[in-house]
Amino acid sequence: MTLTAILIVAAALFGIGLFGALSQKSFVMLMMGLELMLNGTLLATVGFWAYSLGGLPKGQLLAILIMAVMAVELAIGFALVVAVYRKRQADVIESIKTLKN
Amino acid sequence: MTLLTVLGMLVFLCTSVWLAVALDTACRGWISGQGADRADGPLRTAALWLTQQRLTTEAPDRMNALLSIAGYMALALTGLALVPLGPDTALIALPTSVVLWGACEALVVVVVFLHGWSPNAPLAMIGAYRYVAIGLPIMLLSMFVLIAAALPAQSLDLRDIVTSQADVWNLIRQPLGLPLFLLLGLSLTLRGPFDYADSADLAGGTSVEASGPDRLGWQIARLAMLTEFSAMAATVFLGGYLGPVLPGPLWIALKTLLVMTLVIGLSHLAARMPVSRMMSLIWMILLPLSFADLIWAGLVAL
Amino acid sequence: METILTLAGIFALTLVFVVGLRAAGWSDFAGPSTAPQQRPVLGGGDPQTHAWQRFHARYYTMTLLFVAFEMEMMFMYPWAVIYVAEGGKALAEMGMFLAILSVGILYGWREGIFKWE
Amino acid sequence: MGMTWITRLAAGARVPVFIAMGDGAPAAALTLSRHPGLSVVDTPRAASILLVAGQMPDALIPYLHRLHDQLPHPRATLLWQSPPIPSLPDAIAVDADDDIGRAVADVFAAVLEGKRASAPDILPDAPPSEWRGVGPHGQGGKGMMGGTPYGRPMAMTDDDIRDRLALDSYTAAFGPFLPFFPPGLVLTLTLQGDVIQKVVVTHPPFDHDGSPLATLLNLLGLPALATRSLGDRADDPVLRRLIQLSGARFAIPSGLGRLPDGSDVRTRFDRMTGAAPDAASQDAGDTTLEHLLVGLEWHAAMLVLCSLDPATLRDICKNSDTGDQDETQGESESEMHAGHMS
Amino acid sequence: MTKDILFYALSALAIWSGWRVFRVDSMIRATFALMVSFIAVGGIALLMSADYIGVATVFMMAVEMMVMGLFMVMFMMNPAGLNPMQMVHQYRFSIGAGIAAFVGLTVAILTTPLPDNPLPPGGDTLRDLGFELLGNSMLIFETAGVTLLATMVGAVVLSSASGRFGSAGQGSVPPGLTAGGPPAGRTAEDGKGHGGHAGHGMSMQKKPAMQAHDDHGKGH
Repeated sequence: MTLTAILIVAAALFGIGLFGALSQKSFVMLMMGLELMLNGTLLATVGFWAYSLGGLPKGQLLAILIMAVMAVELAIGFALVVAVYRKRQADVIESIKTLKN
Repeated sequence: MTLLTVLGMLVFLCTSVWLAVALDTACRGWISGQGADRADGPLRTAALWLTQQRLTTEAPDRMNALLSIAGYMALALTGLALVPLGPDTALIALPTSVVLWGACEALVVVVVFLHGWSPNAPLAMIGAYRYVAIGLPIMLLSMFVLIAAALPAQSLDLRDIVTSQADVWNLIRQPLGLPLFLLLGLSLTLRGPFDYADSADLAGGTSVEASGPDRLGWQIARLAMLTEFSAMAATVFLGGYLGPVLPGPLWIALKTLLVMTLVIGLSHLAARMPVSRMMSLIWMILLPLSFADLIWAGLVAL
Repeated sequence: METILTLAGIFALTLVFVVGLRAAGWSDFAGPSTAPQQRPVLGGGDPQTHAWQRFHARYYTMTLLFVAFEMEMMFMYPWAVIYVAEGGKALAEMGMFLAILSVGILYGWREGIFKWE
Repeated sequence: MGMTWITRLAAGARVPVFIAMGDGAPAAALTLSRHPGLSVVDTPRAASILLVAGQMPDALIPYLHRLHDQLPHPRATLLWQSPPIPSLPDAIAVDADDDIGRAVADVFAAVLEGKRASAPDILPDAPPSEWRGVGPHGQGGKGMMGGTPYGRPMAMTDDDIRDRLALDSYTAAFGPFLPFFPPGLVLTLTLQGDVIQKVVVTHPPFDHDGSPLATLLNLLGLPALATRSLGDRADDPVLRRLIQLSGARFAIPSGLGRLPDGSDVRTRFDRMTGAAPDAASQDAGDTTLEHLLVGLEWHAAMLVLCSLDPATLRDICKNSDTGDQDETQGESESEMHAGHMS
Repeated sequence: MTKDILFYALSALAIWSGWRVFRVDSMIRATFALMVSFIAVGGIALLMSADYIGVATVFMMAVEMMVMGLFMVMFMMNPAGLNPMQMVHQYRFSIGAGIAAFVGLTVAILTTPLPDNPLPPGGDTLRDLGFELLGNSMLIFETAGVTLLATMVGAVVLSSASGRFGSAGQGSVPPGLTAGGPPAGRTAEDGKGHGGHAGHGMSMQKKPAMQAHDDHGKGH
């Protein structure tokens, strides 16, 4: 268990998340991709904190902020989904593009 | 030593599950004026469920049906493993055990939801969704109450929380704490006024489709959760293993049974209200009360 | 490390227990369910569709509020540990933090999100 | 098959009974939950014995069949004060003056010991509709929502009356054998989430008094008090005190299920518990179930349904949409149903 | 040694369940697969003696994924995956991007010299974090409070049915499939005309919208 191994796992999670975020048509599935990318980021942050920052408290704070970002993303994202669904009765990304009219 | 502890806890768990059923039927029999069941009643009902056929529904989610029962039980056991039995005896010794227990609470909402989701049946689904509406906000109460208990201990470790009660129990320090915490317990164990998952107006809610061994597993898990919750309440509010003369583990066992009796009695004597009304009640009345509890505890701790 | 091993052990134990309950062969009737047995319980009625659907959870706005509000716990746990050491300053800080978030709850209440939509 | 130690143990358990209330069920059927040897269960999944109490009208026989098959094996059916039902040849008849507890326990022991065969299914073992079809996975249709996967179509979106968020609706016949439904009542409900959007009375309730207070207390999560209320002591001061303590009155939202005579669920509950003087009779006026139930969440709707006294409920059902009054809707409803079943 | 085995097991679990998120049909399974991935990461953090962050990840993510599950079921067609699901676009490109990101990051990790300054043993990391919150990073802490308030208000405004600007129901008339055509997806009333085929009529109504999805789905 080394920092390199941890970062590679984090990169794998990030890569899968990126694939999901790009490939999914549904807005809610896209958010899952984003969450998975943040998951990888979280792992990398904790890894750096434990192995190369000597337990700097700011590292932990950053991890908490990543989780806060996830919470905000989730709340606002789903509120948007609800708003769009009310207008369009659909949740796919294409329908947001035409929201203007 | 660890093995001995594990065995002791499993024996205690079995006994208290039995006792919980006995207390429950006795309480019900006493209130209904019908008289108690025989002492071996629970065992015989369990045997009957084991001999019954296990039914499945149309296109069920088999994996989640299994995982929800096992998961609910596992969460109960995890909570029990966190309870300190002596100054340095806890199966899971973690400096952040209060947070871990919070995680268990959060996962209870997930497994109960899955239990209602997996059979693909309407009444079970309604039960599952209702439980989420109550199970999520009521978690906030317990978080504030537990944080208030952590203030004087200056630690999130349950072992420190017990030692901080050497002079005075948290029951006295934060008088609102235990009542609020018991409400959470009713919700975690799916009982009485907080029985939104398995309620009678849904013919059994999330467990309406459970039959045979699955019904047995779910009931055991519920009772294990009741034991676990009572042990946790005894640890946080009643000084855990602390007590004169008797050895520590015996004290915690006795206190656990005391809290258990309280929870069971409460569950038979309080009425359940429609879920939307309860949701408003939690957010608008109980949550401010838990704020008040935290501030009270904060002022006392200074 | 011990924590993770213990947790894994507990989960394995309960999984084995539940699978054991199902597979112990104590029942003479352990066969698969027939189609009429599989029908969901509706007191004799029969549904037109599957129960799995785009389920209208009436409290969806509350859950969003909850997710944001619950985030504050992450800050509160470390706060609780140093509360006694920091004293009044800590109380004031957290009081302010909670007051800010309570405004959100009050706003939600005013908009009626704790009712069934 | 035979007596293993575990069946011997199981044979001594309280017998789990599911009661199917028919027309003119014996009065004792209502207080069966007070019987020490029986436990009256909420769902057929937990029962070993199906007890048909009273006469079952022909219209409800198909419902009885579906219920019968939902019990897990080993199972048996008893007909209590009911004429024989041809489609249930194995059912055991019990007379009015027989000791029902004894009869149930005997049948239970016999089935468990293997002396009596567990009752076989009545309905054929086939999915509700044919579904091996067009799709690449045999789901019977194209696309994500098409066809009848596993024998049933998927729910479709419908307008929502409460917050206009058009999500899926779920339509099904509920009852007559739900433990909290007035005996005999079958409602075809359309739900969105747990809110009722549409009510059609498929079968009216029997002319049968039931035990509304016990049902209401059960709905309020007070099963022990419900059993107590079934006791023979007419005016039980302890019961009254305990109901007061439980906060049952507060648990019922005020203004719920208001009738033209001004009474709501709470006042009707007060009358039942004796906290308020009994009104001569409720006046339903031209209230329909639609008025009372549509837009309510499930628990509240059930409270309204069970708070009505049986005569009033029957009047209301007469006023309400019974499926064939509204010609087009009834037809499309039943044909749609048939279409899925065939 | 045990620690290494645990680390590899948890990593495998995190990656596998992360991958399952996009491969399962049932939305509930997808959501809770993601939760398992988070729990595994929390476990790894616990192995690195991040006692607080590790456990708190499990705590927060269990709740968030529960909420996510509710919304997934609300807004996805066929939420339980009764029919096979494939709602993807630009599939090949996405796979390429995912792999490229992974390879790129891995190469960067392997070639960059990482500072080696491990966590000193025996420190109380939770207390450190607490002092940081009330000391140097107080501004971050209070800013987070305001941000969360803004999130709460924003979420309520966007998703609530009855806002100050009138009922959101006014906006819920679905658009026509063709310009100025009849609203799509309104099946209840339309379905009646189809009589005996009402059930199938509903799926016919839905078809144009679904066809579009299918066309995109074929890309995979």
